[in-house]
Amino acid sequence: MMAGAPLFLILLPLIPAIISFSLPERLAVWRNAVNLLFALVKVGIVADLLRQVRGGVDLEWRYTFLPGHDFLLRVDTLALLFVSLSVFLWLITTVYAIAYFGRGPNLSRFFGFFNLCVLSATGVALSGTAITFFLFYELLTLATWPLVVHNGDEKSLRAGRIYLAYTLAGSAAFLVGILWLKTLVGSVEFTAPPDLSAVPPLTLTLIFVLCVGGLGVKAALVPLHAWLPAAMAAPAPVSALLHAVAVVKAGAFGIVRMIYDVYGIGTVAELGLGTPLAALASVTILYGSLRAVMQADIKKRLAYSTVSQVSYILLGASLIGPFAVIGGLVHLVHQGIMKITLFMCAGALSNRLGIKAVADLDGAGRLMPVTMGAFTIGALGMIGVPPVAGFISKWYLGIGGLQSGAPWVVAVMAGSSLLNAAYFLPMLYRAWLLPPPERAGFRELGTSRDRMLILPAVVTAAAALAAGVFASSAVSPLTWAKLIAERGYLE
Amino acid sequence: MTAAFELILCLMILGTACVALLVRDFLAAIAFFVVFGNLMGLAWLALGAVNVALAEIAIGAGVTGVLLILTRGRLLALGEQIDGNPLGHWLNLGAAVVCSAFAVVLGAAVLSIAPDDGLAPVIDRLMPRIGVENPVTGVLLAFRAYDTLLESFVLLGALVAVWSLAPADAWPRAPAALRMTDPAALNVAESFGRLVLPIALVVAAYLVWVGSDRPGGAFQGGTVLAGGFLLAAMGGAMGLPRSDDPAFRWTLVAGPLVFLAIGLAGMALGRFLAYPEGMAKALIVTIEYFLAFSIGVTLALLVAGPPVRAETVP
Amino acid sequence: MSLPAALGHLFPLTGAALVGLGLFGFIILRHPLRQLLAVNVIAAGIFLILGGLGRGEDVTDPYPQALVITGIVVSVALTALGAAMITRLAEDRCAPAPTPEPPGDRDA
Amino acid sequence: MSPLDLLVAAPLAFMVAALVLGQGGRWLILAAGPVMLGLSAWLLALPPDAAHLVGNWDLPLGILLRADGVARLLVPATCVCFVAVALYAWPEFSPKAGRETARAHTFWPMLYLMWGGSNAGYLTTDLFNLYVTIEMVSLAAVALAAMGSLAAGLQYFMIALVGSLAYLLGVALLAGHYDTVDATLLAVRARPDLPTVLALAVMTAGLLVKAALFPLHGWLPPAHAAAPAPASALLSAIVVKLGFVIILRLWFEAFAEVVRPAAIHLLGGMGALAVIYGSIQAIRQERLKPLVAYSTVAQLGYLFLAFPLIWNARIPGEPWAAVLVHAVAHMLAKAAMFLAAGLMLKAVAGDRISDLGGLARAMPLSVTAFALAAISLMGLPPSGGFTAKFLLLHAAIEQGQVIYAGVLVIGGLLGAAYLFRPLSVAFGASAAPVVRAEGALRVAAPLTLAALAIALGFAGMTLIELSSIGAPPAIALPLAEEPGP
Amino acid sequence: MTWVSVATGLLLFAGVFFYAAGTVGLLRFPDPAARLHALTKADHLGLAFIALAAALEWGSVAIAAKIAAVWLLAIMAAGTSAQLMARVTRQDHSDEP
Repeated sequence: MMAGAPLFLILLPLIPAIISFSLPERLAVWRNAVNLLFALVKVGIVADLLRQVRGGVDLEWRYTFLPGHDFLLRVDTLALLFVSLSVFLWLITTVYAIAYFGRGPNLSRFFGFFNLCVLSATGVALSGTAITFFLFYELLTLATWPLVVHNGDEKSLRAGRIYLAYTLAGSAAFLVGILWLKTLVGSVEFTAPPDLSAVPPLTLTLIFVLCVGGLGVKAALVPLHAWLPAAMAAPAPVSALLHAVAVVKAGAFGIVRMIYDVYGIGTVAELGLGTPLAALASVTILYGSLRAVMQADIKKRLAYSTVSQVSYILLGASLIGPFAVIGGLVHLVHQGIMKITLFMCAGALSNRLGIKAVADLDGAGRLMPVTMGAFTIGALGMIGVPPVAGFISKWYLGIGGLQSGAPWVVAVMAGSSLLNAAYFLPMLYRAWLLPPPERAGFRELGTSRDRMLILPAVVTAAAALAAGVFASSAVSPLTWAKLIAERGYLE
Repeated sequence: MTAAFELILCLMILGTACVALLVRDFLAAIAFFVVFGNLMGLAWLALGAVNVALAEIAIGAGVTGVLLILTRGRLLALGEQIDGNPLGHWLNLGAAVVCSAFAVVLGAAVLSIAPDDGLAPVIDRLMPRIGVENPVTGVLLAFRAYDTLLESFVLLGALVAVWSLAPADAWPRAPAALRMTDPAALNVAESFGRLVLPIALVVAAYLVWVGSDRPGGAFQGGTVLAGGFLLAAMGGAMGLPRSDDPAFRWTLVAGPLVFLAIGLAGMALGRFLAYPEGMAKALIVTIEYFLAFSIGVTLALLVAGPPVRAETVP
Repeated sequence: MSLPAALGHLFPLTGAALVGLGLFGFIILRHPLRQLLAVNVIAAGIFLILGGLGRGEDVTDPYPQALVITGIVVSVALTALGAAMITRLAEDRCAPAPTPEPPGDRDA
Repeated sequence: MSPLDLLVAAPLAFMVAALVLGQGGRWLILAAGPVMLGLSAWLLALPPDAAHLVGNWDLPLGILLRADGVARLLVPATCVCFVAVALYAWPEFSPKAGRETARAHTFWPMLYLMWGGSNAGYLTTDLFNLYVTIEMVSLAAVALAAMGSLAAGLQYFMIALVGSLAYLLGVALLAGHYDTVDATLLAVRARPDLPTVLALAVMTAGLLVKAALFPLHGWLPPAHAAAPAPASALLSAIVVKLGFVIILRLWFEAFAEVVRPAAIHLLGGMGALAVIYGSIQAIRQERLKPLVAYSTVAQLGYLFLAFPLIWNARIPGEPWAAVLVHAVAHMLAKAAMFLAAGLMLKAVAGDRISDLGGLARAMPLSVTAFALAAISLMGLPPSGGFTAKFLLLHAAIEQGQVIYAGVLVIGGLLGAAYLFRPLSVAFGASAAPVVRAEGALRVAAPLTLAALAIALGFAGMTLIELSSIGAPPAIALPLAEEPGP
Repeated sequence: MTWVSVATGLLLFAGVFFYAAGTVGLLRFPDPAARLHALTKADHLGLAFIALAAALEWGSVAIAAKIAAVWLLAIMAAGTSAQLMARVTRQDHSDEP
């Protein structure tokens, strides 16, 4: 494959985006076909890239867009981890969105922006410099905003406002941080970590705070997380996207890049920035879980659960030790697969049965057993029950904590797992063990099921299970995370 | 003697300007403004700038004066209050202080600049190349013909801008008639207008013709023409044209168009607005005649104002 | 024409004073037509500075003279536009147009 | 033959033609568009040192025209704007029921006068010639503004008149002092004495009024908000830029040796205040067009905020390019925004932002044009606006100018705050209002302009190279190493 | 001192005298018609003397012809405007009750 491959990969969704924008609503079939086709093509390309990069191929595309500022795309192992996750889940979400919306209004627009999101997320993953990263990161905000306000009601418009206020302010802080760093050291390329020795530690710390603070908005670090629960006003496929794939992951991914590829673990350790960040991540983990317990709305509960779970990645990254790194990176994938399962199930429940609140879940398992089955796998994974994928992440994180001399991490893990259980188990209990309410026609709603709405959740649930069961196989996320750690950070 | 005269002249200029600005009755203000303009003309004469003196008296005092009087009349007919003594408010004291301070600084800056004849030697050296004798005409129509070209379009544009103010249902009628309403007065004015228009034409043609060698030129000639047109219109000896009259539109654009065309022709031979050797004077005079005619019509129409709905507006 | 040195600046200084005077008038006068008159006084002052500074021992520099003539013509053109606007505004104020042309945004 | 003359002569010829043709004048754009775009392309293709004297009359007497980077960036952008606005304005300024109207007739000559005037302004180095071009542009601008509101037009007229005279006063002092008003000669001759400083001060003040820099902006919002959409587009995109460009040339070329840091920071500070004040005012607006108009006040602030950043820069070429790119991007984006706003407001009943509900569905192309323009104005990537603000922010951080950097960042966020408001409403209300068809041809104008504003974001290097052509010596040029002849 | 300069001086003196007389009349006479009467008559004569003086001073026939033309135009214009003013003032007075 040529050096332009990363660019091609990023720009590919532009074609379905333009087609979607220009097709009138009545040609929905064509639009859906085009979207599925391109999602599949992208999966194929990424699969091929995975093979090549594992074989040691290094792909790079560089273009000087302003003096001294290169637009650099690079396919490395970490990038591919994020790219594979997003293209896989993208395919799934496309299928799900098609089934979820049916023939609703404004779908041409929806799928258009949907594809722009893929474009930006892939760009975020493949960025080779912090400034390129910023470009796609900002583009991601712009592309997701129309999705957040998709419903057009007062609630979603408000969510859109909050979303913009947080994310734009965050990226502005990030931009100031990286530009500051760039003026000091001349380069913010990920491949060649700059020499920071000449910069005063205080300045470095300040820049780190700006950057991580800016990225932490999208990663929903407490106290910058408020936009995420508000964004629940968006339709379920969008929530799935925000929570599992694009937005929060972009933030977390960016922080990982900052720690490992811009500052380098040595500098982060020297400056003593790892521990505060780990502490902040831990606070977020516990706070998110606590808030989740208090939510009566299913999607809100899942949203706070995301706040909590994404910080596992940051916890892993900030602990600076081989096991912790692997745990954090692998959770990037695991959390995505599990959380998207949960959101797709929640969407199906509300779509079919009108269930929105936890209290309405009574007997849902009997009405929609497959959906609830997938939900259950996702929930158990979140709690960390073996052999679902979440267990692997938590295991590695716990070990990593001990290894890095931070045994309190284990306590955080345990506490968080308990809280996870506290908010997921009652849901499972109601769904499986309580009888459904005797409302006229309620049962029939559940039986008139659309396979395409449920299939994606089943697939991701299966993937979550497989990622746990076959964690040691050659194609598992864990193996890839180990490869990243070996190649990049553990020499 | 000369110095005393100039000193008195300057004091009178300042005095008339003061009155024109501050007097209560606006008609008196206009009268003093016209006197001010004429004194300015004398100042230009004292400076030896006869070309400017002509332009100042014709345009600055003449056309502007007519314009102000006409506008005042129209506004009074509409019930506007223009008179009034602006002085007496305490804020004005602040304005006075600020403006005096500014004038003092400006005066100091002016004092630190030595008056000299600047580019006169340069211009003298270049004059033989264009064949005309009046250096001001040389600057206007050759050395800085580009300025003058653009300026002729400013004048044209001003008229179009005035037209754009026409009420929707007035287009494409003529501007409000300038004819006097009192029949007896009209009688007097008409005979004067009939007499003056041909004289104005002759004088304008003369001014343009001598302008290449002695003081005069397109702007001065055009203004005299405009004055003739206005007087004729006031006397009813001449109607004002409708704005969609094609012949009239051509008279408006003729001057700028010929200027532009000659400029572009020069480009074909070498450079935009460059005159071929030996033809400079002929081309300059050609441009000036067309320009003077268009300026005359344009200025007269500028004074007349935008098209109006009916004939009854004062 | 030889002048006492102190009087060499007479006309430009008068111009400067006229600028100040006109500015004062512009600030304190309320009616736009009177402001327009004040603007003409300022312009006359500027022209006097421009021309007066070109006064040499024997001749006055034709270069500023030409600039002044250009300036005078531009100034009368603008004064005419201003006067027309003031008149039209007064007309609209005392008798709104019977069939006003609809604002540009609405027609088509 | 040279585009330097033709870029001025051609619009003037079209003005004459439009005036004579009357109601047929609107057809001229079909000829003027290709001609002017062709001339712009020719301008871009000229050798870097392209300049000539009008009529071959030498300085200090004659007038020099030249194709420097400023002209090469702004003239083509101006031409694109004019063509788009003219095509958009076509149905609006056409005869009504077969009858010629004052507006339908006078709009077209005014458009060409403004076109010729602004091109002339960008190409000349002569300060008095600039005075005439300023008047050409102002005259047309006043007429266009008065088409919306006579009162606002008159206010604008008075302000513009005093501004012009202030400028002329400066020119008079310089002409008396240096016997030339050519910027390139003044760059060599100017000394920091009282007349020069005073001249620079009054000229700048006069031009600032025309460029509507806070706190001299008062006339702008009413005039720009009330005018018909095409007129607003021209006023906000084209007219205010000329004043800015002249100030830029005065400060960094003609009087680079006279200017002192305190003055530069005064200008920069006013720019910073303009950004904040204009944005806050825009946020407070309830109606769409005043919002866009106040956005102009804010965006113009950036142009002046850049002055101290250019002044202090290690590589002045970068902020210099940034400010020019910002001018071009704002030109395209703001014209697009006013045109799109015109279409949107025509479709709905009122003129308030809250009336726009559901328009994203009813007229997606117009809203897209508005949104793309908004992206550039907010300075979000990828867009010309982003390129400009990115370079400025980089310069500000590099120089440790915390306040300017902060204003750049906060200005961008405030920009998002006011520009996403109408967009948000347009995306809201799932029930789309019934509107007439958008008229694909008319939508094409704002859409093209907005797309160009976005496309500028991909041409950063080209723009920087262009901007460095013939840049004044004060703007050192380490980044544009011309390949040897 | 030639006879020309003597004549010029005398003519100028006469011109100024008539102007002064006209102005005194303008200021002192009671009603508009009388004022106009004083102004026009006296000023025409004053202008004539001064024009003559100028022509004499120049000593050129062509210039003298031009000056004569100017004088003619001036008195025509002044006469017309005086007429108009007289009519306007009469009208104003006839409006009074």
